[in-house]
Amino acid sequence: MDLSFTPEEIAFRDEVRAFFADEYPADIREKVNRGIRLDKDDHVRWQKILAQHGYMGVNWPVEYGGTGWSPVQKYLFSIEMANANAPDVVPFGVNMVGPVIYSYGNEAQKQRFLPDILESNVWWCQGYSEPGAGSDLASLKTMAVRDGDHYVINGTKTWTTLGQHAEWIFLLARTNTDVARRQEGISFILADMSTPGITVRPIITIEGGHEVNEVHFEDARVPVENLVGEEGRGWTYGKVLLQHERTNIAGVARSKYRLARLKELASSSQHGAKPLMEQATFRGKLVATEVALKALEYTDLRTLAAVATGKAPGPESSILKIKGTEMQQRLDTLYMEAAGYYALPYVPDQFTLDAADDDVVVDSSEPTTALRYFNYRKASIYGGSNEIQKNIIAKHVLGL
Amino acid sequence: MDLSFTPEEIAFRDEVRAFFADEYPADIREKVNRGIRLDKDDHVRWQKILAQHGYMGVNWPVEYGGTGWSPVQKYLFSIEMANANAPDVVPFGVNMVGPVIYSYGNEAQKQRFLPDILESNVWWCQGYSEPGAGSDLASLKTMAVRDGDHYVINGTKTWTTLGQHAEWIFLLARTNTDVARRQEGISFILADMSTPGITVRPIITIEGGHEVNEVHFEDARVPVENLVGEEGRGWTYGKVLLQHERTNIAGVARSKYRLARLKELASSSQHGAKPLMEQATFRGKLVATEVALKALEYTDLRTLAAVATGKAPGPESSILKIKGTEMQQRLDTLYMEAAGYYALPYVPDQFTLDAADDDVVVDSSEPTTALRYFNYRKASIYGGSNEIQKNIIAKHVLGL
Amino acid sequence: MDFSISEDQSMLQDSVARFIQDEYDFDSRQEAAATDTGFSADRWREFAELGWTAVPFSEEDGGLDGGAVELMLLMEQFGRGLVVEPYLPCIVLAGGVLKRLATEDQKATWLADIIGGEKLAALAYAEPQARYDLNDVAVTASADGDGYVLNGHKTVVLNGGSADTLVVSARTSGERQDAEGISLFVVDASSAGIKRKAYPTVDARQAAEIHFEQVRVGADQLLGAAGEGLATLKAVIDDATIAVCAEAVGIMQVLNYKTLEYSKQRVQFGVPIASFQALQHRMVEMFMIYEQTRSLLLHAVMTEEADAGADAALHALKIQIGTEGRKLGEEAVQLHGGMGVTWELDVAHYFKRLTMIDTLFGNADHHIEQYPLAV
Amino acid sequence: MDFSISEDQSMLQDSVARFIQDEYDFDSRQEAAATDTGFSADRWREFAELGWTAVPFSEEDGGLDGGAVELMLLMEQFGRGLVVEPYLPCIVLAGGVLKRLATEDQKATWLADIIGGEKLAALAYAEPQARYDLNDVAVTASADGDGYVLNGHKTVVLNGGSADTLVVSARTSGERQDAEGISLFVVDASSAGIKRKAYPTVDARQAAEIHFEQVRVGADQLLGAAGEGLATLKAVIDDATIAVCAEAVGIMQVLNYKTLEYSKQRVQFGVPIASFQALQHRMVEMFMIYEQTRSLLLHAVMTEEADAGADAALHALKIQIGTEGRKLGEEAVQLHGGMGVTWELDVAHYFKRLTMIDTLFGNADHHIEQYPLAV
Repeated sequence: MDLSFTPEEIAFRDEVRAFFADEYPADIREKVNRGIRLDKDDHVRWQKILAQHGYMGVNWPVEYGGTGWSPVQKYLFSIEMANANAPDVVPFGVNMVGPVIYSYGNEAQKQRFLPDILESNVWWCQGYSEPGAGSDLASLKTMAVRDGDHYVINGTKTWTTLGQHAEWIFLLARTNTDVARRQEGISFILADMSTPGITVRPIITIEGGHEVNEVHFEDARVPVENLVGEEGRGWTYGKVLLQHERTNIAGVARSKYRLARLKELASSSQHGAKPLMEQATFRGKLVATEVALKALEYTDLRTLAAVATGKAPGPESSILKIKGTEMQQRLDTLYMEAAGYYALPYVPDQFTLDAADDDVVVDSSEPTTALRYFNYRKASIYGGSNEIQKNIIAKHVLGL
Repeated sequence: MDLSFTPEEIAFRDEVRAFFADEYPADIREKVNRGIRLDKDDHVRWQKILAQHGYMGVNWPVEYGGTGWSPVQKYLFSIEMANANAPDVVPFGVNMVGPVIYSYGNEAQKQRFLPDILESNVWWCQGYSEPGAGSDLASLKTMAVRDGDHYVINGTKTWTTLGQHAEWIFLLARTNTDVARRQEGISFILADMSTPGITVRPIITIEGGHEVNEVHFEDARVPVENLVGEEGRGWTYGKVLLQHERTNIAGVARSKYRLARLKELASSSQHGAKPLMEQATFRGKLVATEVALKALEYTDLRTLAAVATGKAPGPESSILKIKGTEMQQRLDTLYMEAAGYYALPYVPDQFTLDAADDDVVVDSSEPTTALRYFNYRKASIYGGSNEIQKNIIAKHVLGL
Repeated sequence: MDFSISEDQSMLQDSVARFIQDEYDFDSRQEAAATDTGFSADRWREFAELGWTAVPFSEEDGGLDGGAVELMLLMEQFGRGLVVEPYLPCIVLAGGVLKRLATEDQKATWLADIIGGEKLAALAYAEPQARYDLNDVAVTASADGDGYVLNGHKTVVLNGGSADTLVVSARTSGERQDAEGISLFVVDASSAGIKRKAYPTVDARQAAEIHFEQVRVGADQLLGAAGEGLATLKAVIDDATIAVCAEAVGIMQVLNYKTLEYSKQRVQFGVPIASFQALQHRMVEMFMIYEQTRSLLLHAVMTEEADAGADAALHALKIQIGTEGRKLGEEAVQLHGGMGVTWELDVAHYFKRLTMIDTLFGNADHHIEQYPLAV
Repeated sequence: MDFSISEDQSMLQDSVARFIQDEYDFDSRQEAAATDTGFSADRWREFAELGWTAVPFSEEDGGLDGGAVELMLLMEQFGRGLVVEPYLPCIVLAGGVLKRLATEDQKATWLADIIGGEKLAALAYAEPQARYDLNDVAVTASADGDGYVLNGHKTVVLNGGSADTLVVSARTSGERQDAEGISLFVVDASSAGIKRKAYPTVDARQAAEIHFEQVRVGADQLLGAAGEGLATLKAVIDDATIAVCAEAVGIMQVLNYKTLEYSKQRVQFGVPIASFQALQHRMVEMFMIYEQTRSLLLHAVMTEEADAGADAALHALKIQIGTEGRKLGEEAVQLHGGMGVTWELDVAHYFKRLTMIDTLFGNADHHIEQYPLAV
């Protein structure tokens, strides 16, 4: 057992650290620091910089342009990225549909789609969930009916994150209803968002933001060549994709960064008679949170180590989803408590980089505290709710 | 809405307070204060004093010798009793079988049994649970087969508290197996413990004490006249009894007394650099506990008030069982934390009143802290486990 | 020991409950909240006509002589309706100071219109550096001739933008955190030197930053004795604490009800999610939290009414709202799944208000630190 | 970053695990615990023969050069077997002081027999007034000729009754709570003036109250430099903390396993209780607690091995055991129902030991207060 990193790993970390110091654009950094929502161009510009340095396909095999990094390298990269407060890569292309295409797609699909994904030339979105289906993914109703060399798609997908920006969508649709199990007869299909019959309707979330959407398909005709793999095997591919979605699901690096920043805030806070850090109740919660985060970090590292020795991350990784999102929400709550009544003002107008000084009505160091708290209640719901994760552990790990 | 008590209620409280000050025997008080287990004679002597003053049949109707007190009087009595640290009445006679007998027994049974119960001339025990049945009471297997003017009883009862002292037992036994529902065909029978075929085997509990027992019936012949009410209706009577068992289930008075004593202990503790009361983590838990206890107290009082206006305490009283036992266990835990390493010594020899000074190896103010903590893990299990109580609330209150 | 309410109290409760149920639907609430002022002036007039704005004032002042019980009954229903009209800032906070300290003349000038619903008011007491310490006052009121001059910055003033009348705490003597030397003034919000920036809050109310720059007030605008305002401020904040806690209890009841109903109709894996035992037990926990919280509310109200040293009772109640209440809200959202985090669903808005109530008048941490643990 | 163990470490782990599984059955454990000394002398000899008593000592001292990893592997298995033999007090505590401070001569006199299993030892450091403050030492060692005289009371000395050799902390200078002035001595337990009252503990170990009355010790019984014992004491208690936490993790694993198995065979209302979703989710919580705790254990051991300032890591681990570990134990008992609170069932005894580990070397509260929250 050994806590230390190899000299090669340390060299890698230094290289990555230098990259973030030098290449992460100041204007984007400023937006992220101030809780201003990034627009599409910000994301694309930043991802193209990552791609130029070969930092995009973190989980991809080298043959498709991936980094080929070890788990430790990925971990170190995530820490440096969090410490730079750089935005996460939008996952739908590179972390979701990409792996499905290089694993199950045909040669033509690989050549057509993969380079544009790595280079962020095409914005992808996800068509998985359906209204009313919730965590019961297999209940999906969207139909793709073969008509000559097209599928005619009808149905509605929901919770489609950043779908308003997307040029392409990958979706699960039912191509066969005459099946023994609901998981059968589902296919994995790629669709150009400009296809007639595809429309996007915004869903406004609890905090007032537009991040997710409903995507409607009304007789949308998609070429059969956009089917990935075999017809009817979409459920299997989708599960693989879900595993990739869970990459870095623990969010340890971000949470470490946020905890450190919270401690700074609590130490320097001008509110009240003494800094929050010296108030026993808050301090006790900080300690408990730091202990839980250390436990999560080492559970994550143990999983990484198991992956490094060739063991696939089993259903145990559901722990990382549960504890990772609990940690995010715990931090959100502590930020709320630190903000006190400064969590109250709702001043979206000041969330633009070029807002006049006069728009900044409340000079709070964490102006989006409450918005984040409310928005991230979703963390324990999406990606398979934490209840579903517990069912998975109960069944597949504990044998109940 | 009014927080205050009437002058009559205050006069009553003063009278009760004087009673405990004057009549509660010093030697028993000393035992209780030092956590020494009371023997049978202690209980009987104390209960006879209560009976002399008319304080025994707290829940009984006046016509059978009960107090006829209002809910507020019962509440005040319980507070004074707790503040005197006087032992609870052993419930099996007066709180359990007594109400069943005066509600469903015949005249002969009333005359034969009730006076001895009120005067503590006969020690009763309970034959309800069976090995392996747990919270599933209706699965009981003990048989009472009619043979002339006797029932021949075979089976085993368990968790029979203080059964080692008992002269009589009340039990549920199956008198008919040819029934549609498992709850049918069960009868409520009284048996003299000296009946041939009845044997008692001790069960030692987690902390090493002998409080509960298994009671075996092997062809034990009990006269038919000992059947209470109608044959086959025992389940109904048993449910009534369980409701009486739940009288004062919240245990608010005891918990208030224990919390006050814990605060004294934490304020005066000689351990460490400063009293425990001034240590932030412990102090925070004390505050949270006091808040929860206040909530429990007022929930209990609201239930009392509803009873006073003629509303039967519904399944909502399951809250009192759950929160009451959680509170007891929470206090047990805080006492453990206050004791620190002084919770470790296991010195049963010093738990006798006449122990030589030399036997008292550790001079702790709470020598039985750990024993109580371990023993009272049972509180959330017995009397219908807290899980069963939640099922009851879910079904009967929330309509789930 | 009596938990029942009087016939008059029962009538008040029924009238508010009926109004909320029949007329205060969620859609029009959302419409009102989306306006510039964040509430409906028509509704406010109705509140006044129904006598609700008069509830906590004495009969001599033209009020209905309501106490903590009436305030609780009213606010519990306002919680159930998620009412956005500024009852708390106008009636409980600003009105609470005026009814305690104003002279007959001052009442005639400043309070009567508030009770009548013609004018709106706000209490400007919080300051950027003060967090929840009422004694931490940096805004100054310097003696100037026979009046005073106010200078400084009040922050997150509830209803500060719409208010016609401001009640302001300011220091006439002493150091920033001294208990002595805090005075209360009443001023016209349109006075020269007052700069206001109003904004909505995340729970669909409104607040404002208010800057005082050489604002002249007359001696007749001083409320009560100079330098002795803290006790009154504390008493008013205590009332307001009961008010928002009662509102929170009303919200909790709605969240429980809606969660139960949702769980019965929401089907997953072929069955209503209400049939999953793990969720059942969690809804039981929510129910128990609600009942325990309501008990603490009644306890605090009864203690306040009995004038029996309500500090511990109020702390306990506010701690409960900020800890267990928050948990209840989070569970309600979690059990609603994805729908629970959409703007469209009322549950999200109940949850937001419940959560933000913790930030008002001292959050749970603050009250834990203040809790008197006398043996 | 390497979580794997070496081949030697793996062999040690296997040998202990095999012994525990094949030979250390619960019934004979209970028998040993019920004897006067509270453990089996035969077993202890076996431990020595198998080399386990030599693990944490250097090769020069006749040991096996084991570090924190080896200690963890050993104690985790001892936890799984609920081993009552006095490895912690004798080897980790008393041995831990001797290996650090004893001279070659002192080691020959006092340590060799301990490593060989011929003699038993204990560390007498806790005092009635001290709670968990290691610097709080009232027992005195007054200079007397070329030696010292010990006076005072040591409390809850683990294995204090059976020990042949006592390592004692005593104050040679300074005030009761001073960090300086604490010295460590090694004495024969049968020395004149030592009065011991041994008793069992609630978790089936043994401890003693030890009174020192004018106990004369020679200068050659002073360990290390006079007055500078606190750092060593702290280092030893750190080792012991890792040891009991590893033991706790072993216990937690067993409790989880037994609870799962019980839930699968225990039938209520016609079905195994394992099928109740509410209980499933609780067992998932228990599993997650175990995994999280094991992660903190590995973290603490690796930090200790890397000599990388292990304070925060140790505090975190002990906090976790005392809070989440306690919860896991309570849940294990609750899910076993009535059986869980009987003496007959091993689960009760695992639970007791797990719970009492919180009281050793600072409970969770203590470590929360001590936790370094540097930004």
